Amino acid sequence: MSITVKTFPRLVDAAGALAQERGARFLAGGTLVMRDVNNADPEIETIIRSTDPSFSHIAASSGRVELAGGVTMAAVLAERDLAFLHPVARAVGGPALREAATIGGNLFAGRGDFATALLALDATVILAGGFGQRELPLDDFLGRGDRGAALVSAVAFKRPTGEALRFTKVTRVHPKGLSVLSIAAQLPLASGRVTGARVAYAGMSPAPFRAKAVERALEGRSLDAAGIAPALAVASDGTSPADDPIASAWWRREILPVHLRRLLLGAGHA
Amino acid sequence: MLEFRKDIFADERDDNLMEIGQPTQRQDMLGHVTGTSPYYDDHRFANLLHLKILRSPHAHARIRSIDDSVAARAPGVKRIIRAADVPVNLNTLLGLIQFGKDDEPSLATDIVRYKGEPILGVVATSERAALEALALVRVSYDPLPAVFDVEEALKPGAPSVNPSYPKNTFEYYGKYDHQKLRYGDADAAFAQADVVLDERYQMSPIEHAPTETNGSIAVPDTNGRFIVYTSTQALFFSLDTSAKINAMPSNQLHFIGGTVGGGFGGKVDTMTEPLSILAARLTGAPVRYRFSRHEEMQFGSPRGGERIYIKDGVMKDGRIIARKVRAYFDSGAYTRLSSYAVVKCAAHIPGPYTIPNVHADVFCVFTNRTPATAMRGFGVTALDFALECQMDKGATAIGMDPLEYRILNAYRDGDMKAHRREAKNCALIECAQVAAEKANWPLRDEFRKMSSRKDGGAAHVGGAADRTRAPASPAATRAPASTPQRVAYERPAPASPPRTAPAAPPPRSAQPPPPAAPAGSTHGAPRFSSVFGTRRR
Amino acid sequence: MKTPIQFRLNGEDVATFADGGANLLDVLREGVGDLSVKGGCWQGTCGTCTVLIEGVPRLSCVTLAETCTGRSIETTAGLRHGADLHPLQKAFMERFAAQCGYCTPGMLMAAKALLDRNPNPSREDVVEAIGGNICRCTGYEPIINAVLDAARTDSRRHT
Amino acid sequence: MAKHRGRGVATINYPIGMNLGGDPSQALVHSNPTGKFTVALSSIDLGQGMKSVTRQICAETLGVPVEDVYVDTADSDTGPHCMGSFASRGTHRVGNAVMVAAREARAVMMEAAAEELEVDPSDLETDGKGSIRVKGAPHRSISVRDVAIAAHGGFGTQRRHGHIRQGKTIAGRGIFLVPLSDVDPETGEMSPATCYAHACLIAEVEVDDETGDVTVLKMTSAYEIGRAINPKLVEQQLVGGSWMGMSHALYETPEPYYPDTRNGPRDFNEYLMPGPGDICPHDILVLERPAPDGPFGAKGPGEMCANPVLPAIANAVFNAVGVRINDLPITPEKILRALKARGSGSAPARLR
Repeated sequence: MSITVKTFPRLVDAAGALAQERGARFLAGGTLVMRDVNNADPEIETIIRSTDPSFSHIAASSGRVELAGGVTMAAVLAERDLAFLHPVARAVGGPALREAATIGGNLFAGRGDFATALLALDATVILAGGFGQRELPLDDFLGRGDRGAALVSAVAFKRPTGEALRFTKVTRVHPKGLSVLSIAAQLPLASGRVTGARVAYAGMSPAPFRAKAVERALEGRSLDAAGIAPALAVASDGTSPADDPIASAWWRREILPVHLRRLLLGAGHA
Repeated sequence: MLEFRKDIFADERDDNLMEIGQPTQRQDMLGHVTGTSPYYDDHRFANLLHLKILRSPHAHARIRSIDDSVAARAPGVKRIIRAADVPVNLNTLLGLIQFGKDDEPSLATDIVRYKGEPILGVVATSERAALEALALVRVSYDPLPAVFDVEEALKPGAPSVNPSYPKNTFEYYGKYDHQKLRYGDADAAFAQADVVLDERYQMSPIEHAPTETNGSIAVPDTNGRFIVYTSTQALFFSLDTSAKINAMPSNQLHFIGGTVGGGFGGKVDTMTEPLSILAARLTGAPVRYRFSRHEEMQFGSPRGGERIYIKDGVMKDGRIIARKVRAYFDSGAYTRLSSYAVVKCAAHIPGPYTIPNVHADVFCVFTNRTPATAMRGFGVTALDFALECQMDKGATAIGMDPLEYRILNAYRDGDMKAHRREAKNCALIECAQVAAEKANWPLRDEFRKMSSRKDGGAAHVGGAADRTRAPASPAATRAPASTPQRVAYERPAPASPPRTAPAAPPPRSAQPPPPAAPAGSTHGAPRFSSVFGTRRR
Repeated sequence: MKTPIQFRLNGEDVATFADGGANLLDVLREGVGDLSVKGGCWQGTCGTCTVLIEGVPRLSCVTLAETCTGRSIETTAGLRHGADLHPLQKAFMERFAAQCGYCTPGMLMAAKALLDRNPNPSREDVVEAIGGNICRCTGYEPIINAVLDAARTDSRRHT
Repeated sequence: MAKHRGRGVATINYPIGMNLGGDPSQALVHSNPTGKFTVALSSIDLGQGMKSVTRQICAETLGVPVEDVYVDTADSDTGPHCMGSFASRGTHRVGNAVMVAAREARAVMMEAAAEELEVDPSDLETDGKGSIRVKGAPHRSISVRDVAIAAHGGFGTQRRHGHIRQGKTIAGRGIFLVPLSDVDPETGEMSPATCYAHACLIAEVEVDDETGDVTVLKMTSAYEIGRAINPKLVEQQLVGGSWMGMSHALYETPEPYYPDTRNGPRDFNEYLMPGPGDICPHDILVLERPAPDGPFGAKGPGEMCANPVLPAIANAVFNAVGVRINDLPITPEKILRALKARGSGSAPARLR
């Protein structure tokens, strides 16, 4: 009837318990789990959490950025070295929510705006398990159906150089609204030409994913109307948007290329 | 930015008052900013129990069986409340004013008629315990065909939603399936109209979304009475409804409320009090029944959807000579207050305009959705949306400025309304003039001079002026090509005189055009001279 | 099984027992009896239950209560010092920035979190700070103006 | 990408009080032993300011400072009957009931004062500051406090005259009722309301023709509300109400695919309403044409202030991009569908 809360000093032990216990959910910031707990979700019998200091660690000074799963959006906003991610973190909820919402949690949110940016950064997920850590590319992780039992220990990625990360979130309500869709893009330029573009969407499929057709179409192109035309032509490839309470699949499909164009032409910085 | 135009209608007011008109601080403001205003849930009781409700997952279904045996033994559960426990399990809100038949159970008996309809309650030591027990109740249903569209619901063979009203429409005067409004002869007038506009409008349902959800706490008192702390918007409506459903003398109930976290109409329906009182009676303990946000959003009554068809007959000179309205209120599965809104809507047709031929049919329709209720502007908001979009289309159709088109047709003191009462205390024209001036919306001189007052305000301000719809003096008339010369603004008598003779709109042709306005009259033209750059006094 | 929970509430040490998994909002209201905190959704979507934990705004309804053990929590009940209202409370009154008053405590705490960090906010800063708080009555304008007023009087007081 | 501006207008009126009348409200007013008054109601303050409006009406009618009046609502044991807070009936119906009750209480208060001052009640007037004085002879006055003490046979007062205590109850009862009107089933002939509030609202919007997004840039309005009992409370209603109107026009619905019931919102993320970043400047003008049967001419601005916003915005959208959206809410999707259906052929309507 009442829920059991188990707190572990070491994240690895929390991961172990999470893997074994049925009806267990891992609580980081609480914004997702506590809502279900308040609603007496019968799936939740045990809350597992960890006080491991490493779980809120930010390593951002070097070329390789590593953000622990328990890092909050507020912590990202407080870190000068992560300025390129500030527009993304600010797009998540209101100030109070950002003090709780974590990077790990965002990978499980249906419309992970932050996860979308991480995809565009080609991030790797580091999963904590009972038997130590496992690394895998973020888009593989997000592509998986069964993310439930996983515990995201950290995400890591190469700091973007030159061209900043581009991000746009489409929402009906300002400043804090649920995202209809969001687009993140990393567009490294070599003598004015895109090389190794990374473009990701949220809100266009069950989980955030990389728009690989767009990435390919941008390769070697310049970021002007003519240069991006092929990319816009394939903007919707692989998308499977749904009707939901805030927007229809039709509208999402219609406006995706518009916002992608504005982002690529530099009009869409968040 | 708010500013008063005390100069307008000043002659009708005595502004020599002490407290009235003062920006006095709200009596409740200190409580609000210190978090000490006592809302219903700000009362604490030892051993408070919590009521949670099992709701139908189907829009329309027969309940085959309910098994709550496991739930009844679940930890923390004090009592299961079933339909059979409700002393009077059929009610309609407006029964208190003898309007409509009892048609809604507090807990569904054999059939559920909308998704979210209450079926059974669990009273437990915590909300969590109650929710966990609800998850253990087993109900089997035979789904029934459902109808969700108001016009589909009126077609022959449509599923019947509400057994008290088998034809899916509320009954008016025991003889009609809708409310009528008949004035003049609209159909005859359409034949004479230069332009006829036939349009369809749809108002969406609206959730009141008060930040405090509906709720109440019923507390057994020392003397056999019950004290009920409630979020209701209508204290005695809720008290008398609760007394009826619980078959109790009303003086056994002591309702305390009055400080409410927003309502907007969504707290008129007495949705929690009858069952929290029943639960307190059955357990002998204080019981709270509080809507979750999800319940408030989806299962608390919304403003109902309204579909409205409007047909206008318009003359090239801007006069609207006929308006026909057909409107459908989506009442959901039960009546609640939509039946009343329908009459209010009919009374509001054709809007704040004098139209000699008006014809309306307004229906209260039952569908398999959450019952609708009152909301801010009840019966009028949707109609105003439809009417004012229609006015814009009318103006566009004849190439007239939309605001001048409204002023031209606006009702004035002494005009006859479609529900056969004389218009009094009108001020639509003045609102239009003042707003236009502020927004720099150009109005031609004659429209700036018009007035809502019978004699154009002349009697009130000494200076007569051309503020009626009598012909403007040739000099004053500088109508652009887009607007045909107003030969006469007077209204034609209805094509066929209405039943009650005095109700016929006064033929304007009988009125001689008043003399032109002298400069310096304090009401009318000079006030709007700022449009020409002169500063307003 | 009940869990003991201790924290500082508006400068005073408080302790209570709560059900496992209890949220901070319910513990503040039912456990400790601080009724200045209001609940609007228990979903983390309306901001009505906003409190300050260690000076930062948090949604108490989605905060696991036991994670607050040993921490310092501020609510509207602690805003005024004796008879003196906090500049935000005064400004909300002067601007008539409350109607039903139910969202007001959460608005005040969201605004306090802003002013404590940024005594001279722009209108945009204020809009951002209350962005997670729903008000159904006022249309927000008077609330925004009240927070800006409070900032002015507050900074005047400090300088 | 092109953004188009447009203006739209709406003019509306609104009936005050329950349609057809038949909606009584009652009030009780009494003084405590030292001349402070309590208004007992069962009416509800759900934010609209019922407590404050009736308090000012009571003070004005009694002729005492507003600080000396407290409104106690809503308790079914002490407050007399009220239909409730809806249909814009609060200020008009409850306000009238409070006026009637306050007049009765004032009459007793003036009698008691007259007895103390040994004059005829008709020779007395209140100064609105807590005293009652002889007309034309302000030096001959007595405080409401002393009147109450004398009337109630209060304790330990200094008496200028050796009168026995009066034993009066300074109290009043009030009821206001607009008689119920019948409706003619055939013609709809009826008396729906006794007075009407009025409004005109002009909205200016910007529409993005590639996404359908609408930004409301400005609102200008004029509201005629009879008598403004309290300008600050009127402003609260008009500012908050126009926000709600904008919300109804562009955002809100618990059934986004109505009449299909799919995808109903469950929380404040999914139920869309404009946030503090979506509001716009609003110039409001207030006109006061007193209602013959309103308390001090007051009508009621609470409900109607939202109504003109919906059509004004719809008309502004048409003015901006030339498409009519006849279904609420006017979502960007509906505008985009209409723009695509129309094609690039016809040009947007003229900018006003």
